[in-house]
Amino acid sequence: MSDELPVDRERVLQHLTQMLRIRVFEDRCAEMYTKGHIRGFLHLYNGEEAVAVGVMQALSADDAVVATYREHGHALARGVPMNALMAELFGKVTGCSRGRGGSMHIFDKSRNFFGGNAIVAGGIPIAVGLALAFKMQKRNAVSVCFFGEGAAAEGEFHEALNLASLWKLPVLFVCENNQYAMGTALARSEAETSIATKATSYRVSSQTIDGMDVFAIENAARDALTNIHAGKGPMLLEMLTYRFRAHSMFDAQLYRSKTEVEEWQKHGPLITFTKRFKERGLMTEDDYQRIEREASKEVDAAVQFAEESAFEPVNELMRFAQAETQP
Amino acid sequence: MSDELPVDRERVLQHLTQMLRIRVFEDRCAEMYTKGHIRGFLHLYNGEEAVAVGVMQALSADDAVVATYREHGHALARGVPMNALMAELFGKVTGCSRGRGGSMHIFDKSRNFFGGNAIVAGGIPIAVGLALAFKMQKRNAVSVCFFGEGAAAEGEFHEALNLASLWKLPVLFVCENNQYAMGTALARSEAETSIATKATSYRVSSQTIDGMDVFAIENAARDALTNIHAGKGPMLLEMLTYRFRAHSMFDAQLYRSKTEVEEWQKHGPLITFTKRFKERGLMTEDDYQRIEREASKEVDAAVQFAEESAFEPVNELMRFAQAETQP
Amino acid sequence: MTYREAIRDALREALKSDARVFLMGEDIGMYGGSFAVTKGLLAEFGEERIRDTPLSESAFTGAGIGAALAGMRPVVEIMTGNFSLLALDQIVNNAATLCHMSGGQLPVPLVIRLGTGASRQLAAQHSHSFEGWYAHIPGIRVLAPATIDDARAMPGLALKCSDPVLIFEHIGLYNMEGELTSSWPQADIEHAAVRREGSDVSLITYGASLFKCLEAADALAKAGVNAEVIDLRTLRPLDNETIFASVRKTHRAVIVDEGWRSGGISAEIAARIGESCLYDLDAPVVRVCTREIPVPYPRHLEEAALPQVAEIVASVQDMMGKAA
Amino acid sequence: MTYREAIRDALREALKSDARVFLMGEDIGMYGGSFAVTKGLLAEFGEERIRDTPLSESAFTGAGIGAALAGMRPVVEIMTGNFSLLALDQIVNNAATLCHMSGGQLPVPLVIRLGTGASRQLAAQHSHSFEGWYAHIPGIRVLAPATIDDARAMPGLALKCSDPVLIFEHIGLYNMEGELTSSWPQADIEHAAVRREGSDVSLITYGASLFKCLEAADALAKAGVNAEVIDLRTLRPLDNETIFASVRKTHRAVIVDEGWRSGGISAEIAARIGESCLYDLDAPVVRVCTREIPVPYPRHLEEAALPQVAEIVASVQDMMGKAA
Ligand SMILES: Cc1ncc(C[n+]2csc(CCOP(=O)(O)OP(=O)(O)O)c2C)c(N)n1
Ligand SMILES: Cc1ncc(C[n+]2csc(CCOP(=O)(O)OP(=O)(O)O)c2C)c(N)n1
Ligand SMILES: [Mg+2]
Ligand SMILES: [Mg+2]
Repeated sequence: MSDELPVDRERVLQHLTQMLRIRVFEDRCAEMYTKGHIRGFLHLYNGEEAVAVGVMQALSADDAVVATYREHGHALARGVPMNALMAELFGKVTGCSRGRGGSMHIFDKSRNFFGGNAIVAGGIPIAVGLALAFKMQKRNAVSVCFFGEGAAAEGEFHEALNLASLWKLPVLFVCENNQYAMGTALARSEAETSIATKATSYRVSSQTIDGMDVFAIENAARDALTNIHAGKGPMLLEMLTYRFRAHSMFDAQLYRSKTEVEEWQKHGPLITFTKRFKERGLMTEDDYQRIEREASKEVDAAVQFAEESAFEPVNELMRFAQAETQP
Repeated sequence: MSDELPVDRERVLQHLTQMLRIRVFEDRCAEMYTKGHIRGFLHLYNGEEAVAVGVMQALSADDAVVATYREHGHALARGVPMNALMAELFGKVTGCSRGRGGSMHIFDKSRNFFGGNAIVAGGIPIAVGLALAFKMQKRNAVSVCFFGEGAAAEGEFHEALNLASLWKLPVLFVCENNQYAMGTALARSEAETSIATKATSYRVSSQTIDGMDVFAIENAARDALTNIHAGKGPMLLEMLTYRFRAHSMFDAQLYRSKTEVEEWQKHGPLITFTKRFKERGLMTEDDYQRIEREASKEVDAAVQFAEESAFEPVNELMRFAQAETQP
Repeated sequence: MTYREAIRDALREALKSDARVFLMGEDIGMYGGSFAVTKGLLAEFGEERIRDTPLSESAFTGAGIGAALAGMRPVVEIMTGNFSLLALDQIVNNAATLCHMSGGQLPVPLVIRLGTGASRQLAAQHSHSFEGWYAHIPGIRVLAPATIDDARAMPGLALKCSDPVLIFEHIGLYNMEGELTSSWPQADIEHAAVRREGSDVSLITYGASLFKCLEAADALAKAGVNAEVIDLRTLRPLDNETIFASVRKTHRAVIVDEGWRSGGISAEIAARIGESCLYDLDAPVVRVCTREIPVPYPRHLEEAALPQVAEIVASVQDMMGKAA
Repeated sequence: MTYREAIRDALREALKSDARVFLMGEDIGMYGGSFAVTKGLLAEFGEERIRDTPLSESAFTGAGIGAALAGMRPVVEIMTGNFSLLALDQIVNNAATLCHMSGGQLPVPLVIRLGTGASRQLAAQHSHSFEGWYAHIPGIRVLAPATIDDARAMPGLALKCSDPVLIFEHIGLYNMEGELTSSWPQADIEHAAVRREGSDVSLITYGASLFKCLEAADALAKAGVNAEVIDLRTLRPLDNETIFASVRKTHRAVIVDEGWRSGGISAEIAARIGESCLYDLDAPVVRVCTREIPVPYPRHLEEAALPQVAEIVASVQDMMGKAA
């Protein structure tokens, strides 16, 4: 635990800000979906904010991030501008992928944010390849790969973890175990329900973390990164968390009870955080209100930016069908 | 160990016969390859005979077998007639797949022998599906799936083992760990080199067995089948064995030393078996000679049969492009 | 009845009438199906026959092959065509080869249902139309129901077949409402259907594009051009006779396909027309296909990428102008 | 020099001249490559740059994509086309889409080398020709070297490209001996090559079938028919101009492809000729392709399944007889 930073007021407000930005952003996305500004599949991150925020706090700008179709939170925590993100969801040319990707395909090369992948587990081998390059280039960077517990059933998870471990590559695997893959509870899809345990098949060291506790997550990520930087090979962190909203906007949630959802919500990352740090005197209700207001304003501005932005001209449809630059 | 049968002279000779038939058959295949009667890829089973023989002894006719491209031994031990097998390698219409499959694609539906699969790990999901059918049909049958240790790196291994365990299907997974996948030593392809350990990721119980000891193999298989029949779900047996010959007929074996091969050969399934049971007075050198002669004669006959058989007429090339019968 | 309900009814009938039939796929049970096709079937038939699977496309498709070999009649659902690429080894290397290479011993009566196509802004990893691509593979059959009748009939017909059958259901059609006609029980999977008779040009299509072609034909009729519209229904094997008969009558063909143009099913149809009807043609065959890019997310670009009615109409008009 | 050596030399040169280049694949190092292409490179360049991988086609192909995104120039070897189906998700859903769907941010300069084709009696899971099938996918390039020059030039040219490039090496050509001509450094991956000039018919082909076509052209010459032979070299994008120019000159086209006919690259070529050269044709385009079955093991059936010289000659003669 040598890498833990002290928990002071500054860091408490910083983490709260990051989590609240995501929460408010996601809620607004749902609204924008209902209004028809956002279309396609929309997967929200409510309830899981602590994971992206905690992990990103531990990274440096050189590290690479690979995420899934449920990646708005990761993009925001990584520093992708909210305007570009919202514009992307609106399908506007000012979006971070020129509006071509939408919610499931957020890319920002300048921030080493490599998506946004809508094939479950499809990003894991890519993250391994980024790490391979970093190692060969003797860069001191790590590749961080987020995926759901459902992805652990895919063959690509298995192949990629073995490869990363065999070659001792600098990858931090972060499994966001939110208990469900769409409507399938973990116990209905995995004979062994501990993803951390599966890591032993690849001699990847692993840890199970309370995915609602942002500082625990940050500390675990810092420790893991220290080991990875020391050349000990990849590591897997399993974050126990919960998705508060539906899987996507088409989901009647027949597979879980309201009570279950409410029970988890009581232990949500924002509620527990606020309670704890108010008690410890590191933040006040006023702080919360102010930060939430600021987040709201930022989201307002992002919506306005997205609304006012132009669509990519149709005559650019075929652009980037091939790369425009030579390697 | 309640399922062990007594080791008596009858069973000693029976196992010896099965193993020798395979050994002699494989050696003759190499010869026939050199002569140009067999073409394509030819993967021989020398050194691993105890695995197929031991496991098959434990099976009943209703059980299904799925193997790999290195499956002559399995076919013989399963009771596929040697004539049909050799004819298949010669590409003759009297072959068990009408000559269409060759060495890597031995099929005999009447014996529930489902191949012969030349995609590494490709047969594993099929074996799981056979077991699923058996379970749904409430048949008391088991599906037995052979694959190499190299196959354990493939995603299909991972997905299939989880599925079998999750649904508690009657599958016996038999990993033939002969230390190499083509030229790749296990430690150069797996971060965790115990395949048995990997089974824990799927809550599949597993055991590591001396793959040179045919009775140990048979006993382990019998025990496993008892558990599987009792509805305890699939099981994995890892057989530690060694391939005495090259991977296929195109292999200079640059990846291993002669000494290593010779060391393993000293502990080969036939040598150790003969030594042990001669010592225990259950067989004699005469027995060995006689059985080997008989095997040779059987192989002679099979070669003759194959040579004399006709090729499938070219005008039947398109037959079975679609199934001829309705389901 | 919707297209979705028609498929569900067909599955229900198969489950009721044949104990060997079962369904397997991701979220087909508790969730009700990612496109709600299988909704309610879990309650009706139970977990043994409506099997939610883990996210393991290759394993459960392969398991479908194995179960089929052992006498069951599995219906595997793969949510969308893009995900089926994860199971392609099982489909192409095993399902499609086993019957022929075993010398006829091992037919694989497996049915795979897949969502296909764009129109819902699902972007580059959920919108592609691979049915024409699959139609390249010997040993499988490829169906593409466009109408309520075909949605109702095809699952049952596929289950009557001993070969692996892939049914591509266009995700833009699931909500389509319509009446089941009395002739649906006579549907087959051997023949294409002439959905509109005409004499001036043959619009050859399938799936959701059928409705764009019918709309284009209406528009063309107003301009005095009488278009025949062919719904291929089955992409492998193709029904040459219906295609050729139409082209021999109209002397002009426009193929409309939501797949990409190069090497798509549109190419095969054009090639066959060229081989068999060259001297019947009054103009080169025209193909209206999806632009050769991953389908983008925003509505305006998705629409621009896909074949549209205006483009079909313009192609025909252009062609009529050029008539020999 | 053999075709195999030509590729090896190209790889060696790339490894020497560009520190970003590395090789990755099953048994390319210690074993020396399943078809011995990479033999000796491990000793020369070491384990860091000649990487033996586990049997994990999807993961190491995906890792190639990731490494390419981070500035490396990976050359991934997949032993044969059939196995590449296990990596198809990575190739089609990721490598082929990332550049376009990221709005140009993420080109994927990845080279994938694959063995392809029949001729060595490897049967139904090792013999198929998927290069034409891959050519359907936007976002990738597909190369098929047939000559020593192209084998020598194409890996380097592929590495100069920012798009994913698949190089299909015909396993029947690896042992082919020949001289490297002085013009190999001028090779490009934009153009098809006229390998033999002729005036009566265009034989359009690529890969190992090139040599069958040249042999057929020799036989035809003796019978007084002057065949032009086009080696496509690149299957995506196709070089329309060279094809059309030839057909406009000869007025007849025979496409010879070791892939299956329906929906193969042969269909695309025929369709394009029909679209652009309809009025130049004196006869319908003919396709000589592999029979639509999994390629069987025994020599006589493998031969019967594949395009052969006699069939090419007969097709041309038949066509000349029917000439308009
Ligand atoms: C290969 C593939 N199969 C299926 C899907 C459809 N799908 C999208 S998200 C999802 C659930 C994934 O669950 P998990 O990995 O736990 O992530 P979560 O959504 O819970 O964050 C499924 C089945 C897909 N996108 N890709
Ligand atoms: C998917 C796939 N990749 C690669 C190959 C080529 N190949 C054939 S056998 C083999 C080695 C397999 O090793 P293992 O599973 O240990 O079985 P063994 O040959 O040792 O019995 C390889 C790489 C293949 N047939 N299929
Ligand atoms: Mg989940
Ligand atoms: Mg092995």
